[in-house]
Amino acid sequence: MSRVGLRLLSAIPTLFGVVVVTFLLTRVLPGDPAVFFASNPAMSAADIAAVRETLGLDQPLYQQFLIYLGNLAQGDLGRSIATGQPVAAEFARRLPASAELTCLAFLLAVSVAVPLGLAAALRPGSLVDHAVRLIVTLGVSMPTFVTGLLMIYVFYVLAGVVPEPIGRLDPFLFEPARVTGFLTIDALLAGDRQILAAALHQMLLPAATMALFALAPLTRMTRAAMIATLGSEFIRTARAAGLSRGRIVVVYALRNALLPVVTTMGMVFSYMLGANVLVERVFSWPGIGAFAIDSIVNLDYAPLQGFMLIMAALFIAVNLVVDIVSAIIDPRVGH
Amino acid sequence: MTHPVHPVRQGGLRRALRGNPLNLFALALFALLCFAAAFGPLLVPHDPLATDAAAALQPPSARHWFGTDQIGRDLFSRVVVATRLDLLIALGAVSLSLVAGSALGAIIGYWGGVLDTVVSRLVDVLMAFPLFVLAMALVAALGNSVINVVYATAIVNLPFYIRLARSEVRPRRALGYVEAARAGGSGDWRILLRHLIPNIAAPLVIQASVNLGWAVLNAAALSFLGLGVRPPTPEWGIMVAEGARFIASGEWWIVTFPGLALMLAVLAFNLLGDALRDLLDPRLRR
Amino acid sequence: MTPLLSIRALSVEFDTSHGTVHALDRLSFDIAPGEILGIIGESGSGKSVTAYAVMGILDRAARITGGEILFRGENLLAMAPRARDAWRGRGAAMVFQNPRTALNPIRTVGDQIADVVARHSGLSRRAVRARVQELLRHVRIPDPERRALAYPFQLSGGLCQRVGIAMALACAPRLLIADEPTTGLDVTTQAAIMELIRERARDSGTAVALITHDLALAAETCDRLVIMHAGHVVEAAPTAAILSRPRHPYTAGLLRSVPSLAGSIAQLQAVPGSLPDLRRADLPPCRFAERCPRRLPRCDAPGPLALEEIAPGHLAACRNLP
Amino acid sequence: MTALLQARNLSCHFRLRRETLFGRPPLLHAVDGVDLTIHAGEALGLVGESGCGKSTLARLLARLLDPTGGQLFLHGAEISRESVSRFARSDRRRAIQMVFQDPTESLNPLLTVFQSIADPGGRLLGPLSRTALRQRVEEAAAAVNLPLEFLDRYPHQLSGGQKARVGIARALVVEPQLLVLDEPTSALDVSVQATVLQLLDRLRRDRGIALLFVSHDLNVVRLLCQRIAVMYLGEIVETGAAADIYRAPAHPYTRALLSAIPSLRPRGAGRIRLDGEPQSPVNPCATRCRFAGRCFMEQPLCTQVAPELRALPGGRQVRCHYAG
Repeated sequence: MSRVGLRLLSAIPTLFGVVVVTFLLTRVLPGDPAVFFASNPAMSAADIAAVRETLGLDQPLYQQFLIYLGNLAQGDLGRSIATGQPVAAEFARRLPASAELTCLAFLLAVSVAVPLGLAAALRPGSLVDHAVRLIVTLGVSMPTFVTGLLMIYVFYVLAGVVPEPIGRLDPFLFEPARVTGFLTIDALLAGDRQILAAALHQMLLPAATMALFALAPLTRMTRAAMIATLGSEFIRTARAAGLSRGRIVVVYALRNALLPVVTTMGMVFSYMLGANVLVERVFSWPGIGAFAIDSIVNLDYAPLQGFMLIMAALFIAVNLVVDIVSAIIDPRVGH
Repeated sequence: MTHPVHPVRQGGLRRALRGNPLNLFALALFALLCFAAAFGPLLVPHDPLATDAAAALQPPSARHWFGTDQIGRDLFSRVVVATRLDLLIALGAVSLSLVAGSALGAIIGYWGGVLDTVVSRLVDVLMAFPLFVLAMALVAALGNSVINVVYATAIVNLPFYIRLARSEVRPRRALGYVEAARAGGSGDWRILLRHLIPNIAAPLVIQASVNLGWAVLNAAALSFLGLGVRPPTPEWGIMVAEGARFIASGEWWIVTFPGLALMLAVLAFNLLGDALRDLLDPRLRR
Repeated sequence: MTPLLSIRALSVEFDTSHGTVHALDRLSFDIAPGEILGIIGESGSGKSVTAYAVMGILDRAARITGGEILFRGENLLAMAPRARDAWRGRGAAMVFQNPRTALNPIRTVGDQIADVVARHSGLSRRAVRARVQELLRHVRIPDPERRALAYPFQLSGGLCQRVGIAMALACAPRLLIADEPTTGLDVTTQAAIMELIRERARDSGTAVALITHDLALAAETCDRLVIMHAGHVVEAAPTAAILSRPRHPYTAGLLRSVPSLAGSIAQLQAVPGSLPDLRRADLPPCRFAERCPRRLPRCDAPGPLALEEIAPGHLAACRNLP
Repeated sequence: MTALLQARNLSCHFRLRRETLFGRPPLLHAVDGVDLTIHAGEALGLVGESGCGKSTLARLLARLLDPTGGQLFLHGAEISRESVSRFARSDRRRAIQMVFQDPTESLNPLLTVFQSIADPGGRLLGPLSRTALRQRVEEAAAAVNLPLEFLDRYPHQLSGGQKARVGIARALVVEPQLLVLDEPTSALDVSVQATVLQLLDRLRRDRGIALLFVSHDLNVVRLLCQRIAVMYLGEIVETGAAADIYRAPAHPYTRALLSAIPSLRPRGAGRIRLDGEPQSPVNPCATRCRFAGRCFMEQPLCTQVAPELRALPGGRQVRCHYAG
């Protein structure tokens, strides 16, 4: 338990670095936000100065940073210029949409990639192996936004098997009572199967797009790790001791191969957080990625800052989980 | 059986090509890309910027092989001409991060100490951001221009090269030939330049070749979102973004052809990276 | 007496990206029940390949191109895969070099031994656990209750090798193959491990094949020695006979190169040359010919080189014996 | 006879990662208070088990590692003040050269044999014409019986024994007074080992090069060396003439070591079995013999007072309360 604590502590400097980088990045954004905020021709220079003062932009940089830190400690991420709403509230509203999509895509990718990688590793050089290689190579070469658009064309325009790729739910359906913000879970809680089906249906295409992107690294790592483990000396020992093939593959090889796969899962999850931005744009998904894009276009720095912070914090949290899972799998970790 | 120690052996290239037909395909694809980048603008049938309202949104035909876009520009010409820009951005970004990252990583890996701690911490911070998100923010912060896309792509990739170079140099510090060089009167810089960096070149070059594909994708994705390259410059990401508005109404070609070009370019780099890995990394050779 | 294990004209090849390696060429030797046999050779001579072929754990790239391996008269190579699986561990078991990497790093050593016991015995869980304790005590691991719960990385190399021996002996095999079991261990640990193997084999009547490059180690332990060179058996005889009167020029050369036999540094003598490249298509019938001080034209004459009995129990493969 | 190289109270402690947030990082005592003298033209064997610190001591003596304590004198002049990389550029660097354990890892795979051998020559011999350097390299190659056509080859084209000889030639090219050899034959087959041993012996006899031969193999050391130093857990536990130690080892550890080596000759007494696990070299107890817990001669005093090196007749020294 103290190891987990120590690991948590070690994330603090990184987190602080993230805050500094985020702060600096958005402060060098071109264009004076105050000018933008006050982009009313009727406003005078004095009005703009007043806005600057309320935003704290007239202070020296380090003081701005201290103020920023203070606000951050109170959970205040600033106010969006474009919407006029507190950034924290905006994100709280949008985060579940992104999280739900990413989690479904991740589950989809893992449940396809790991068996695929295993199948390839157990028969290297076989037809399955070659097929997997092809999929993997094509997979990493597919630009998410192109795949997404082509999938829309094929499954919505041509085949008509998925709903129109706009938003999380058909506009004629009522959202279930908001509990977690995850439509699927909320629908389940409300006992509304129709909404659940509709939400899943709507999510299918964007989730598949993201999963396709994550498939390649996961499959590749599962295959490589499994082949490496199967070729290691302790597998030879187990074979020489006459253990059955099933036991060798599952208890001896798979558990050992899982370690690098879990690490890759963490990386893939972080990639997916980034890819989210593109997928949300393509599918008009009302998540935090789409919001971030808008704020960049509008030079709206507070939401961008918030977005970067949330992303980095999520990533650090995912890594923490990866480390803990690794320590559970492998007794050597942390020694 | 012991593996061959020396990374590149005679006939290795030929064997790599013969052993895997995909490698030949990748090489051909790469040659095609280079050709399009070098001579594309001279050879294309139409001016990539010329609009023709009468010929807007035409499907592929004998006159317009890839069809036309919403203002009647010839997509084939635009796709071919875009090659140069897309490849240059990727090449520029990757060379920058390869050179700077390897040098920095090798230095901190060799000396360790406070510098190592500081740089490693910074690397941790940079890597805490999802790559694409960081690239987005950097372009936004540095200013919306092509050269800033190159810098942003280079910066987000820097940590990988630093980490790789560092982890390759570290175990080699205690290797016999490094200590022998020290016993033979070589100073630290000479050991680094003559003995360590040449010996860690292979994994770094492999990393770079795989990274090229990613850099092409990254640049296109940024311009897809409206960052970096601006319309009406022919660029694959922008063309996909422009076509996105017409996909729901069935005009598939505007997205498909630039998307395909992008995919083939990335595929070529990824396959070449794999081939290079087979060729240079004796550990993976059977 | 019929031999326990009889290898008859065994040939093994494997493919590499640089050509086919002719690792073993018509290899033949026997192991008698209860005997301790030393298999001696330089690196690349095919000692480990022989062991893997007997155990049936060769790499994918390797293939057996001829010969048979008889275990109590039954050809192992013709055995059904399932029967072969069940034979491993009970018919023959193996101890490997690098004891640390030869054990599963993320499974406790007690569980690893228990896996083997459970696989071949059908005992209850409680009985398996008791048997594991018994085995750990048997190989003189101090504090076995606690050590059974340890992971390999928490044990010293010597203790790991004791675990490896406990695993191999778990089902009282008829034959124990020990492949360089003490390489990388300290001399004092090496002595203890060798003593353990010797003792346990004598106790249970298990035959031992000790694979090693260390002639002194083998001579001290083994009843009989088989000398291998480049995939051939060049000489096989009782230890005393080999030491007092080596007949094959390679054996003689090997004896002259061992430091512990030499009185002074001047008496040391290296075997000239090195192993031939086993990927060559034109390997001579005698693979030692190119290093041999006694080479004659007839040594290069075509036709296989025979391993002949030149004295009772003393075999050698040479066309120009002294 | 003046000492060629003399170590006085030489120590090397490595700082390990701290286990708690505010605790002091644990210290690994790799080499602890070693006094050792190497005379010109002699071969000294340094023997011990893996992990006893003999490789670290070899690197300290070869000035490839900075000691954390103690001094090192070359012909009476202290050389342990300046850092390793400074010393590398000084004119005394060429006096001590080193040959490494793994012949493959000790050669840069991207350099030809000629380049590898020429490298120290070009650095340490002052300005040298190309032909002069070439001549030096060829002489060094000849000294290790390396045919000249090998000079243009790459390491992967050589056998293990040939690589080992290249490593020795590289050390010889600057005409050192002391060669430090860290298990130079442990990666070689026995049949090849003999050549290397004889080559080293010839270099010592013909050129008067002193050898510090690090090995775990007492049989090899006995043949090559006139004097032996036995190391255990960072300390020298016994030194003396090779013949004496081999005939009648004094320290219980040396006795166990000698009795454990397999030998083709008939053995007099039975084998000494060492029970118990060795102590940890991390933060060792200062008031306790480091061999205690494994020793068959152990007395209560051994866990109360750590023994010092003391002299025995015949120039021998032993670190034991009860030996001799």
